[in-house]
Amino acid sequence: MADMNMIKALNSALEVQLQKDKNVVIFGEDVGYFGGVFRVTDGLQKKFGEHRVFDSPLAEGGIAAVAMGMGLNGLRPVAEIQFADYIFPAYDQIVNEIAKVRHRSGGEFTAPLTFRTPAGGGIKGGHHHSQSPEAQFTHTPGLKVVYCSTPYNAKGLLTSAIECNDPVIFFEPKRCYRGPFYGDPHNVPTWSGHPDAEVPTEHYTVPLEQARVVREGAACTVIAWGTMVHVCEQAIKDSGIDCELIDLQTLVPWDRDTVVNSIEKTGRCVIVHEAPKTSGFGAEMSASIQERCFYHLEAPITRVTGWDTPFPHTTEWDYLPSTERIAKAIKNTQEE
Amino acid sequence: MADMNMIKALNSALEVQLQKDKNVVIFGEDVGYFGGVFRVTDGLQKKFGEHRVFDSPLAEGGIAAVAMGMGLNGLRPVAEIQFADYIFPAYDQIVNEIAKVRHRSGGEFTAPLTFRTPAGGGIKGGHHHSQSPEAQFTHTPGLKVVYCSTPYNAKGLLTSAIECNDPVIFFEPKRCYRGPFYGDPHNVPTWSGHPDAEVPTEHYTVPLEQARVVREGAACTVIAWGTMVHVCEQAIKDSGIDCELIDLQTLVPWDRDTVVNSIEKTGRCVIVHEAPKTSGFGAEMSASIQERCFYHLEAPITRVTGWDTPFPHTTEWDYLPSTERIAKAIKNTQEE
Amino acid sequence: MTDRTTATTKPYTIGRPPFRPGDEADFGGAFTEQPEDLSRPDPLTCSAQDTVEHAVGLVRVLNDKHEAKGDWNPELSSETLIQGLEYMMRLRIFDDRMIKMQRTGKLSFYMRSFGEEAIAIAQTMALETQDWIFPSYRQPGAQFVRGRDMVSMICHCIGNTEDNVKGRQMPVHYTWKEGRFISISSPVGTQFSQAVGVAMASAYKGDDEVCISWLGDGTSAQGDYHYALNFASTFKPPVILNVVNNQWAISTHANLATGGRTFAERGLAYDIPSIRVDGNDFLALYSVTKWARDRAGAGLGATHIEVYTYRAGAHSSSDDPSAYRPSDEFECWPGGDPIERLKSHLITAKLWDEKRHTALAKKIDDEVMKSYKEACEFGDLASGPYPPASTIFTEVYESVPWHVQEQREELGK
Amino acid sequence: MTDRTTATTKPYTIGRPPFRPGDEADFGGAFTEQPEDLSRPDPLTCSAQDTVEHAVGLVRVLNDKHEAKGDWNPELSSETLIQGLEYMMRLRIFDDRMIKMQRTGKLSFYMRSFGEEAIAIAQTMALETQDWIFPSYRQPGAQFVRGRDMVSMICHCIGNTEDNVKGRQMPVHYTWKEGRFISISSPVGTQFSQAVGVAMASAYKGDDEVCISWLGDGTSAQGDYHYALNFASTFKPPVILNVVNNQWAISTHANLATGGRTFAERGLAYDIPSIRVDGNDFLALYSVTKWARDRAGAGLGATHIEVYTYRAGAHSSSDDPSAYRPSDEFECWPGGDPIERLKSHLITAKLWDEKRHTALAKKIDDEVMKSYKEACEFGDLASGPYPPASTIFTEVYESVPWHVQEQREELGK
Ligand SMILES: Cc1ncc(C[n+]2csc(CCOP(=O)(O)OP(=O)(O)O)c2C)c(N)n1
Ligand SMILES: Cc1ncc(C[n+]2csc(CCOP(=O)(O)OP(=O)(O)O)c2C)c(N)n1
Ligand SMILES: [Mg+2]
Ligand SMILES: [Mg+2]
Repeated sequence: MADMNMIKALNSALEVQLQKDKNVVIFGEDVGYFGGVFRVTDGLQKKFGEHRVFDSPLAEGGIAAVAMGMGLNGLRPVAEIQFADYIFPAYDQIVNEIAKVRHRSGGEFTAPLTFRTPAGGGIKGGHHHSQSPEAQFTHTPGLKVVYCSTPYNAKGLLTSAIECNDPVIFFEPKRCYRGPFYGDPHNVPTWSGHPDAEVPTEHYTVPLEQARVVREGAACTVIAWGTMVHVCEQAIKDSGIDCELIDLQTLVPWDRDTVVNSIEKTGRCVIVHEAPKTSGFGAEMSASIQERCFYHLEAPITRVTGWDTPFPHTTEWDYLPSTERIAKAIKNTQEE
Repeated sequence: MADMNMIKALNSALEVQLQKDKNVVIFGEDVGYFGGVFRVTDGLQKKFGEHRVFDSPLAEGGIAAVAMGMGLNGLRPVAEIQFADYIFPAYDQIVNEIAKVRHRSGGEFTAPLTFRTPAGGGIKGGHHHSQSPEAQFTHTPGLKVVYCSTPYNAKGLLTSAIECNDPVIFFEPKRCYRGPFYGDPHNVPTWSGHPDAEVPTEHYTVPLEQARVVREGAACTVIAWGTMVHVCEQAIKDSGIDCELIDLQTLVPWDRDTVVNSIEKTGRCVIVHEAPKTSGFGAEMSASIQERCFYHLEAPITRVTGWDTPFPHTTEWDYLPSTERIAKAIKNTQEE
Repeated sequence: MTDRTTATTKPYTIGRPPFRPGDEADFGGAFTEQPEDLSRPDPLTCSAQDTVEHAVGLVRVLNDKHEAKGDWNPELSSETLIQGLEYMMRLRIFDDRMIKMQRTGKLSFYMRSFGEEAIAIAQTMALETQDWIFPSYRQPGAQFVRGRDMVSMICHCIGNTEDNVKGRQMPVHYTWKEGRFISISSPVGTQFSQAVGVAMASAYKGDDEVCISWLGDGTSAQGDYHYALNFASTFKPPVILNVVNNQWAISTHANLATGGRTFAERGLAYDIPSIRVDGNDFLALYSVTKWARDRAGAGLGATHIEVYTYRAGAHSSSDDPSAYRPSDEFECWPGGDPIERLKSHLITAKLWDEKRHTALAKKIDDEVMKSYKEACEFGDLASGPYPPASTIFTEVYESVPWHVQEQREELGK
Repeated sequence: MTDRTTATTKPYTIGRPPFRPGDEADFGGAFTEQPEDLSRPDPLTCSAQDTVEHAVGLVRVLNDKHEAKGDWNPELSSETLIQGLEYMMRLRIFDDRMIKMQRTGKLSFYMRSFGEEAIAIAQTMALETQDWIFPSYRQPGAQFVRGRDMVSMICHCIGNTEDNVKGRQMPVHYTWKEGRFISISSPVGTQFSQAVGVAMASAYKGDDEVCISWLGDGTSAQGDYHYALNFASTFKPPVILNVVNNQWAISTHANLATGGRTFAERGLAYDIPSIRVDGNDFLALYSVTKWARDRAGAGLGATHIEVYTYRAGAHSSSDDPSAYRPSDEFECWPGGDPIERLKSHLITAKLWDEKRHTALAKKIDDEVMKSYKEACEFGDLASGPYPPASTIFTEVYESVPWHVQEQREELGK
């Protein structure tokens, strides 16, 4: 057990996998010698050699295609996309090829691979270093979609993702790499001392398809993932309302039982994500919950999300769901 | 006024635009000399010349980029993506570039362009000639998303799309090019004689952001777009229930007032689309309606959609929402 | 070499084909390139720069008198040659049968390899059995070389209960793991860059495996083409990357796919030895591919090959080329017919005769017919039975997740 | 030419940089290429094949004695040369000021053009004012040439109320329509293929306009690079496509971006005349660009240029290159400093002296400081004021749709 920030935890997950399975290879832009622009692969090339951890040319479409080819031929590649905003040149390979190859080949060929990618806002990244494009992958059958939020679940989920025989798109909330974010940009805690920063150095998993109940509560269910989990924690405190907070962790397939049981208990639900509202994954959660829990709902399911605009630079705190907006939405569910 | 199938109607819209605005240019794979694999641009190169209607190399990413560049420099390109399944190599250019350029440049540069693309199933196209990827564009602010369903609205909506100063992704239900589809593959009517095949030869528009009430009803609101509009029409007949059928036509921005008024009247809603359920545009509609009409809802909003699997070949009639599944969903809303 | 003389040039160029319907298709007679023109460099020492002439010229072995000549003559045994002829004839007869059946509705769609039969067949014969085949839709012929049962191929095409891809993909989208024939996908070009990953994995594992892939002249405009060449350029894995220049991409001519002289030449600037080969010359194809295999197997990385041929038939069963090119263009094109050319070579060399040819054709035709009938016993597209609807839900993931299971139950089939 | 000798080769190649931290950076002295080596072909008759030597060689004008020599000498007036020097000095001083301010939090981020100042400046000076500039993040210098007010540039970088892109993009993502300087976007390479469309539109409208664009050595691996060259190859619009080979893409060396000899060479197979130019030689850059402009303006289509230079500074304010390359590599690299080289040339030609240089530097520094202070009056990132939050919702579409309006009201700002 060690005190790790999310970067160290992810690095530890990769190291354990490299040790455990010789078919694991890691590549991406700047991940080799340099260890990644966010340092997630730091030291791994030195430890495991140039052919297991290496830099790739600057072409996300090529990275995805090569990863698929490696997967078809028995490897288990873990490719980094430097920012989630830059995953789109690989979108065709991911949604038309990687996602469908098991099915289209009658199960004869599969591509067990993981794309890791830092996502989300809060680092003054503007339009193209802040997006959180998880919803754009949840619509494609064949892909699993994971979004970690703490050092502990980062390592456990990444381990499950790499060991999974399906392709996984793994989002890392870059705002939380070095510390949780509670919605206040002027208060920048590190992970040090946080209970979720206690991370085993050895192998362990956090299963995919399993949500995490961050706190139990009876008055309202709040569902979030990534950075927003921490913002919601704070917002719940601020609201003074007895909320149940669910960190979804895996978006596809999401944890039906945990979510449905919670809503049946609370009768109220607020869903929070950074991405634009329209067709964000909050829409799917809202629609699904409504279909399954209609007769338990005491108030409209509310979404608190990024706006339907590009992600801004200077005004990003007005874009990201704030504790105020979330607390207000929680309170509104109680008034009905 | 003439009797036109959807192909002719689209062709007529393009012809009128080419005549009206010398900044309109049309290009894409096989659209020039040959007139398009679905014949939508038939005859236009001959009439307007090789530099206004031309073939492009086989690269959707290049087509999108070049269209954007033309748009930046004052043209109004209308590019064809041969099948909607093949729009993904252009996804980065569309969602990261075209969608954001007006905003990112403080309004100094814009890309007024239209991508036309045949979408949807029912032609035994399997995984990659059947997809209906509208939802994957609705999540990106800056894009307008349109889905026509009849010759009349095809021409009117395409005209609006081309004249619009925002980029528009324009989906054409290829199953309905030559006739409406009522869910029975053994019954293949043409458009001939259909009231919506009465199309003015001259210029007219069907405004974006305006849904079409296909039939009025009081018991349940059925919302659909593209081919599913016709399947729903049949399903409603079969169900014997007094449904209001709304053809959404424009998905972003959708027609709030028409939808909300209808739900407030009926208290029940079924949403139908071909694309997979998870994170389909039905999720957004359901979530939005629930948020706006919670206290009017008498039964859960139901989605009848394609399954969360790749689109199949031989078994496509088990994949596409059938009249039976839709009628059953409608009936279920009445039982609550 | 491409002929851009017919392009319009104002205000920008639009590449045109040399001939349109109504034109007389005149290619100026036979190829000027002859088998003796080009040397065969040592595969183990050859650099990209050593192949400049090969990238702009045309490697041929069969001359216009049907003799095998020059440095590139692979000196194949008569058994191998006759075997190659047999595979090509089989593919053509198979294709013809399928297209007939498509017209009756037993298949939804079909794509022939007509005129291009030599390509996948000669090239696969030049490889080792452990090598990976990563085809586009116009290389199904490789399966014959690897011994795939025709019944199984037909079952796929007619989408019946024995289709190994379970009716999920359109006809011709074969998958055959046993033959190391990787699943065909409709989006063009994607396999090309994936093939580089397959080859990197082989190298990584230390296996003596090479991966071969193909894409079309039209498709070479895709980003995946550049990814493939560039990753192959930097990592140098054992891969053979072929551009099949059959001069047409549906209705558009190769003059629209590039403004350059040849496709092969593109590889040079990536430091990949690059060769342009007569795609209707079985011997030249075999020889060049073997050369590339030798390089790859020795750890020297990729070879880029332009296979110069002509798409003799329609693009697919949905296409009618008379709308955009002269119907007799194929006959006027100097490259000839790959089957006729190998047959003539064998006859010239006194290894074959018309009688044996006719008998072989008959035998194959019977086998195809028999396989077809056998396949139809498991159903066909027109009348079923089909793979059960439950196959929609399986193998989307390794195991069926709850939401897909719920949907399967909703369908109730 | 790239040096691949340091690449590992088993089981596949991994391209390495020539030197890593701790190594002695030894490039073997001065460039071997000299100004007299390469002729200047007639731009109006030159074919791609006529530029083979130019694509693998290096066009230089300034020799090691700071004299302007050879066919490519553009024979510029002293006013033009001093003007160019002034722009370059301005850019460097501006960059230095901004990086200082970034460290104090007045900007969130910054990217310098350090060592590459000649590129956008010389190239833009060689164009006509109606030509379109479609830059990546390392060509902001073009704005000086077109006369953009520094206050306006700084307002963008510090994201204040006068930022013409309204705080929406990160610093250095300039937009300036008046100067025909098209909006910079972060995803690398996308502008390259778009530039071809801009040029096609100019040609379509019959306007005498050329579009110039740039991307980096690393970025040349993107699909957009291939789209740009290939669409330029087939349509031949008036476009100038530059690969800025500054040898580094963040931490990876150009040896990983290509296995080929030069980037310029890539253009040849697209039938695009291609030239490799000394990117720290103001005169050579000017000359080659003017040549390309002449071709484009005459309707002869694209020119592909590799600008060979060195990224002297960190990739960005977030980067520390000492982690991956010797800190003194820049000084050892034979290309020198573009400002020093032009200055030395002017001094050698007796058109300039140290005193005037120092005075000019001081003058510019004062102007930059003054502009900076003036800009800060409209706010800065550290302390605001910022563009109002309402700017989040405007210009997403031409007019604000109802759902965006609802959200704006929800935010209530
Ligand atoms: C990404 C993508 N875009 C478009 C298509 C439609 N399409 C199928 S084949 C084809 C032409 C391919 O031409 P070429 O690459 O020359 O191959 P050939 O058919 O001649 O063998 C097109 C446009 C597709 N399948 N995939
Ligand atoms: C599509 C995309 N992928 C990744 C990045 C992150 N990134 C920004 S600059 C850069 C390196 C670019 O190197 P090069 O093209 O050589 O340009 P240079 O910085 O040297 O001018 C990378 C990887 C990006 N901005 N866009
Ligand atoms: Mg072709
Ligand atoms: Mg660089």
